[in-house]
Amino acid sequence: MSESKSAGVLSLLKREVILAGLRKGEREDGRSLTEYREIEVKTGYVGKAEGSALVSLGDTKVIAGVKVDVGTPFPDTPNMGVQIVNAEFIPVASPVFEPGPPGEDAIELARVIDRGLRSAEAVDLESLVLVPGSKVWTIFVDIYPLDHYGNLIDASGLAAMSALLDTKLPVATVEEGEVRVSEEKKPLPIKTRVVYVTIAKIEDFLVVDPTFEEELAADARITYAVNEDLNICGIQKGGSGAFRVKELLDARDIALEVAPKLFEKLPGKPGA
Amino acid sequence: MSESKSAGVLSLLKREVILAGLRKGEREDGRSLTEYREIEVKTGYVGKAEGSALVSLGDTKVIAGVKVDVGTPFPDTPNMGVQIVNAEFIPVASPVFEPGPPGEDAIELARVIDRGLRSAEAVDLESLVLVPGSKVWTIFVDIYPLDHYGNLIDASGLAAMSALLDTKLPVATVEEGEVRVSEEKKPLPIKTRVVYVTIAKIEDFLVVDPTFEEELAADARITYAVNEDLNICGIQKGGSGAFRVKELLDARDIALEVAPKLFEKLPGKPGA
Amino acid sequence: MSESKSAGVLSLLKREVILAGLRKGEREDGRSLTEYREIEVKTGYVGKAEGSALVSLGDTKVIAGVKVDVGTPFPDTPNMGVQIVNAEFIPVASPVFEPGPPGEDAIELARVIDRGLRSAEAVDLESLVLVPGSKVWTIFVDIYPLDHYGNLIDASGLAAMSALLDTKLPVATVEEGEVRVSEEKKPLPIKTRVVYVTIAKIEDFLVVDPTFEEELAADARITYAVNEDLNICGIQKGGSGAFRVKELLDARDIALEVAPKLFEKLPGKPGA
Amino acid sequence: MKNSNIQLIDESGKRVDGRYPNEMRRLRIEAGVLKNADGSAYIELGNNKIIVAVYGPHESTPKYLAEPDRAVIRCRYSMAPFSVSDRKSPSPSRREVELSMVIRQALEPAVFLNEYPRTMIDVFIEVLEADGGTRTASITAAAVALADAGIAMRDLVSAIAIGKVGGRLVVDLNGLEDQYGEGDMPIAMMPQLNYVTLFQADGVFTPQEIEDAFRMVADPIKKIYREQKRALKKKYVDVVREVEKSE
Amino acid sequence: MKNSNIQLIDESGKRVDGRYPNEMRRLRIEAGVLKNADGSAYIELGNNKIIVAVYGPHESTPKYLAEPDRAVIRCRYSMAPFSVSDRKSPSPSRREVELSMVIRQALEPAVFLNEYPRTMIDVFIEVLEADGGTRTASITAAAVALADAGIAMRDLVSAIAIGKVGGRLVVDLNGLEDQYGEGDMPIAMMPQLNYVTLFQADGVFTPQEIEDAFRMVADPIKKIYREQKRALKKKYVDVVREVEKSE
Amino acid sequence: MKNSNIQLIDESGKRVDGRYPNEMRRLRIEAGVLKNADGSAYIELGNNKIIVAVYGPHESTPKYLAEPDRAVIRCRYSMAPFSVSDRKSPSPSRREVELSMVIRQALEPAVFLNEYPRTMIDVFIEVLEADGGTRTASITAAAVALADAGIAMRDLVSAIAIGKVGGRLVVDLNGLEDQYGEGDMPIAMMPQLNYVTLFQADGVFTPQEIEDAFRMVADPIKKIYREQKRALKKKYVDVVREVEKSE
Repeated sequence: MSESKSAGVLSLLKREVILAGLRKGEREDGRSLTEYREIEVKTGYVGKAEGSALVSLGDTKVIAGVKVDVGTPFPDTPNMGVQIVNAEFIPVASPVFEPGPPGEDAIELARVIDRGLRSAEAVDLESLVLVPGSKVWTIFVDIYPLDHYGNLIDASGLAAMSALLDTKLPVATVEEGEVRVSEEKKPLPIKTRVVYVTIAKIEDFLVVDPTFEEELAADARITYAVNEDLNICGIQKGGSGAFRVKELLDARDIALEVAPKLFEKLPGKPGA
Repeated sequence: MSESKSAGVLSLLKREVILAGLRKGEREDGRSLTEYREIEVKTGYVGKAEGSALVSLGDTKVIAGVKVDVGTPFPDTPNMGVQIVNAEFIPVASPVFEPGPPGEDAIELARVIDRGLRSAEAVDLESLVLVPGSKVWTIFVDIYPLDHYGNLIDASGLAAMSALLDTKLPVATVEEGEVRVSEEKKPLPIKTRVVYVTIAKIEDFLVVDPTFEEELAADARITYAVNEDLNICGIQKGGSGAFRVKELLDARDIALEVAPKLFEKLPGKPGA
Repeated sequence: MSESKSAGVLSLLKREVILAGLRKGEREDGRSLTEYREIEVKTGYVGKAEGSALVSLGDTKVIAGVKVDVGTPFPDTPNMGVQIVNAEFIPVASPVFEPGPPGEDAIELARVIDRGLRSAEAVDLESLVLVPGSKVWTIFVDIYPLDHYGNLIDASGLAAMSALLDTKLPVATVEEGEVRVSEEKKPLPIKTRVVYVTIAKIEDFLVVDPTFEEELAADARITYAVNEDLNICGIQKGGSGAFRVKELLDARDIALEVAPKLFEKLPGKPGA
Repeated sequence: MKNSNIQLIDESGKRVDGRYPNEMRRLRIEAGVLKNADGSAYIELGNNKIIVAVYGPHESTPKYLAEPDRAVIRCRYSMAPFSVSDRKSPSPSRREVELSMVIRQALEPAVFLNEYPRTMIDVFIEVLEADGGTRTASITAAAVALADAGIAMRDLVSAIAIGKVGGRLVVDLNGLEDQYGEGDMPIAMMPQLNYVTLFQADGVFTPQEIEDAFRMVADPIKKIYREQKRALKKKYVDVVREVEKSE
Repeated sequence: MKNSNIQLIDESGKRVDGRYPNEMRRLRIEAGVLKNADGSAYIELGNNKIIVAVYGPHESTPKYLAEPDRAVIRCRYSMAPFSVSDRKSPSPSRREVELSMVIRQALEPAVFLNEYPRTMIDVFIEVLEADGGTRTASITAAAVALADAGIAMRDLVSAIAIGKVGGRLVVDLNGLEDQYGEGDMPIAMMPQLNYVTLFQADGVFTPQEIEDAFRMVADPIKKIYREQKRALKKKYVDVVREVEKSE
Repeated sequence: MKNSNIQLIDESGKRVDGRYPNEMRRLRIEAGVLKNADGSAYIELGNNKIIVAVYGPHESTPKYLAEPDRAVIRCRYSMAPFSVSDRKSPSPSRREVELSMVIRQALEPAVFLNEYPRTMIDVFIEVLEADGGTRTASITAAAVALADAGIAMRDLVSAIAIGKVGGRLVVDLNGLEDQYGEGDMPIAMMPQLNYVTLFQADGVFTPQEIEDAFRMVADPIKKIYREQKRALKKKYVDVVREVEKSE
């Protein structure tokens, strides 16, 4: 069950203020329309996790942690490891988050991040097989927003990708079908890195990295996941508004333009 | 937790209209008191299902689908296959159905259908063992009302029975305890067919195959499941009213009288 | 999520009556401040359970039943049996209990009982291993209050401990890794017995074995679990009030003083 | 119903626990066994041990369930995990959900619901030990608990199962007979008004057997009714007078 | 998207089911198929079989969801357990939760929500058989069901997927192509107003392919729109007139 | 508590991480770390990393929880899946449910609840990394977050565990000591008013050890209190003045 979201959260006046700025090419925090807020990525934040990253995107803060475990593959992909992305909108992060199991927004976020990683084949899942058909590594990526000031998708993408790049996988050996996990660790094999660029549409303006208030003022949003070849490895339109085709293509151009700046903020690939 | 159902759904006036008709031996749609609405059974409706049937009972529509899987037997019946009947009252079918997990009405429906089939030994569960005690066929029967215009039990019974009669089971071979499922299929073994006859009590009148409005007007209902020997293989009284013993015996006679007409609508037994 | 409990359940007047009594060293039911209500323990109450006990503590009634099953050990304790304590606050027992899965109070109760038993090593879990690392006995202790008139912890502790002392474990043999459970039974091995002493703080008074109304009047409560050596094997402060250190030490003294009277009510250890 | 080689009736016509076909198990009912509940009853039928608490009539919670012209009955049938051979999970099974409903529907005809508009009456049933026939024993005890709560009733409700073992009808299946017998037909009746309020069956019965079952159940229903009244009388002479007045 | 050795396009440029790259599967839409629902539609796209019921506008349940100035759309996308190869559990999967949302968001721009303040419009979608492209087929059918319910709309919504198999773009992936192809890009449009209301993609696409996809989807969207209108016309000439007036 | 052969105190009386028995781990508290929350705090105690957000006092949601004469505190203690060695499921465990309650009860005595009738104060705790002693560290941080939110308090609450390893009492068990030690006794106090607001124990303690524990905890509680005040002072000189005034 999905219900229309409540309107009236943002006052009409506030929306007018935002629009007045955009008409002059200005945003409330002084950024240009295609500019990200300041980005900070701190990996290795959680000692108990196999990989972790705390990301700030302006005042938005997201932590992602990676845990690994020996599990069974999905029946339809017996020769691939398992990647599970989960997001919890814990009430710490915002007065609009209620405690409880993930709602549609948290589920969408996790699925968008998951699909981008999966489409790009970021994690080399084929290298994560221990006993073909029965034992593989399961890679859990848990995304926890800590402070929600807008654009959770891109911040979560940076956090998830950074945490994966930070991940050390135990060396496992297989003897007669039994898996032995040693103390020794090596980096999780990553084939490509992925970033997510989200652009909000506010009337006729396309705005990169929207703040929380810009999100409330927006008619819709579009996210492009971009891999290191600067190809598109995921798309998600969000919100109850509509786009013209030209707007979607303009947004695509913007995404490809800003993606390299995001890649700069990510850790390098292991072995690279 | 089970709570008394809301009264006031049917206006008193409407109930009076129905009763006035019954006193003259007439029903709103012109049927006699022991007459079914028009029945249509369409098997093989869903290509992905091992068996399926779409049933119309007047304006009431129910679809049933059968899926099969290799599973483990119940501990107390190691030498029998597993039959699971489930019903979901999806909100598509009626404004009185709310989305969510099955409520008591859907659970009762599924259990009544299940017990009738099980008591009659309709599905030859003993022939569904692959490795005694550890591997058996599990037969899932999922019942989905699509349009609820009364008498879901009988319509669901026709749909479930027809879907089972339509079911093709893959041929499985066992080698050293491992089950191999081939592409080849053969009919699911059925020992007897079962039909369900539901009779509503409205004041002193017994009415076969009640419409939705007749159900609302009814004090109680009684369902007899009948097998091909015209024995009773299941009984369920429903509703918050009470029956006299004579009424229950009269209802039994009516059930036995109309059951053969329902059997005519069902597909034949495989191999018969 | 845990929310402050509703105040105003007990009238201020009633609280004043209780306090007036305490100031005179009197309780409503005539007991001294360190006196328990009458205790009755009836073991072997439920024939289908491996062990059971029905306990009355004045008007408070609790039943506990023990079921056993062959299961797998917890990964971090491969050479120990599994002990699971569960409590359900069924609505039979009190108008303040709502149907549904256990709330925080039932969970706290179960965990307090569990920890006391576990800390004291009451059940000899190490003797419950069938196949080291893979097959052990699982001991389920289910606690069901039937009439809640205060001090469920101590009554539940008596019921759980008595049910464990009443438990007969089937004799199991292991052949080639397969467990065979015979009809023969022997007592569950118990290393020590445990009792729980709960003391309510009502203003400056410490009151043993509070009634339901005394609980409502109390600022806080403290429970000491005591083993047969008269050492403390568990502590739990409850309620939204606070204690002075001296009060906690006084309560400890009271607990040690009354514990022997509780042990007298318990069945003896098997073989003792 | 699983047919099997287990012989449930011996040559002398006796059942596995030594009873004759038309013989009920030992029945014991006690009223007013709980202090918190407004009404309560405890029943033992053979090895079955069941406790029933009635709360109400009270304000409806949640409020939207309230009916302007009558009481709403809320019913919960639940089995304790230790009541059966293999531990039962405490969360409600589909069977418990169905039984909560049919038990409610078996009780409703006996209660003067219109006497208590806008209220709720809770019937909470906990099976402490189960050995075949818990739904009918629950109904029998719940009727006593309702009367014990002082709720106005048209009649009590008395219930017992007719079963089919070794090809013949018998009264009051025990657990073993239920598991290995050919059929189970629980029946609840308002014994004075002579109405059937619960009627179910599993297994295969000939049309004639339906009639025979109703004939067979009459005597045990009377016995149960007497025991219900005895239990009520024992503690609440006044309440019983009310019930008898309505007979 | 799992690359594999399965050849999804043959030498002659034909796909596994014999279609050309720009060829849709057989499409059939029927309006007004349910009696209870205020509006309904049934769609077959290849092997996909989906039924959609619309209830409303009606009073909001629960009430706190109501908006003072417009209708709230509630949308539920659900797959029947038997609609897929391996039985699907009836409880909502994360995929179904997400799709319920994106389908709602694909429909909202087309509905004059402000015409129905304080009300709720329910869109219930049940997939009876799935074979790739259920979300777009659901949107196409839901738009018809909304119109069938007489709800005022700016435009219909017509939807179909562009996919990538064997390195090239194709229209309307079937289940096999979806499973083994390189990419899937579902698109929903308001065909007369020329707005995109759903746009997603899995798999890897070059920047140029995004543009090519929009060019490629134009023709199938028109075809779908014609079929939607035909279905509505067939039963409700009046409703269609309304829709056309707004074009 | 599982006894084992692991030696938790060496010959020189030092613990596995080199600490002396009465030595706390490195403690760091920061106030006002979140922008959305009305008050917040971050704590590191050894390897524990915990963040606490306070929202409120605000209107009670749901409304029926509101109390006419005081604020209701809602408390949620939660561990992130990656905070522990084996991934923890995100759904609340029984342990988390209990800890949410005892932490709430440890904070309530310190808050002037009657100052905020009909409101709700939310205390949301997220453990980002756990290494023994998260409940006491959570209380310590939550008290700072409440003060940071400007909520009127009688006193702060400072908390730490006394444990038993190698047969002797020690301060502030780490994860390894918690797992293999003989006992754990978390204590929370209002340090200026000298009241105990949380008191629990696992493991076996002699009666005398209970007294010894309270003596041993006094000094660390003072240290924690100083660090709490330092953190508050650092960002909110005004708030700290209020707290000190009440001392």
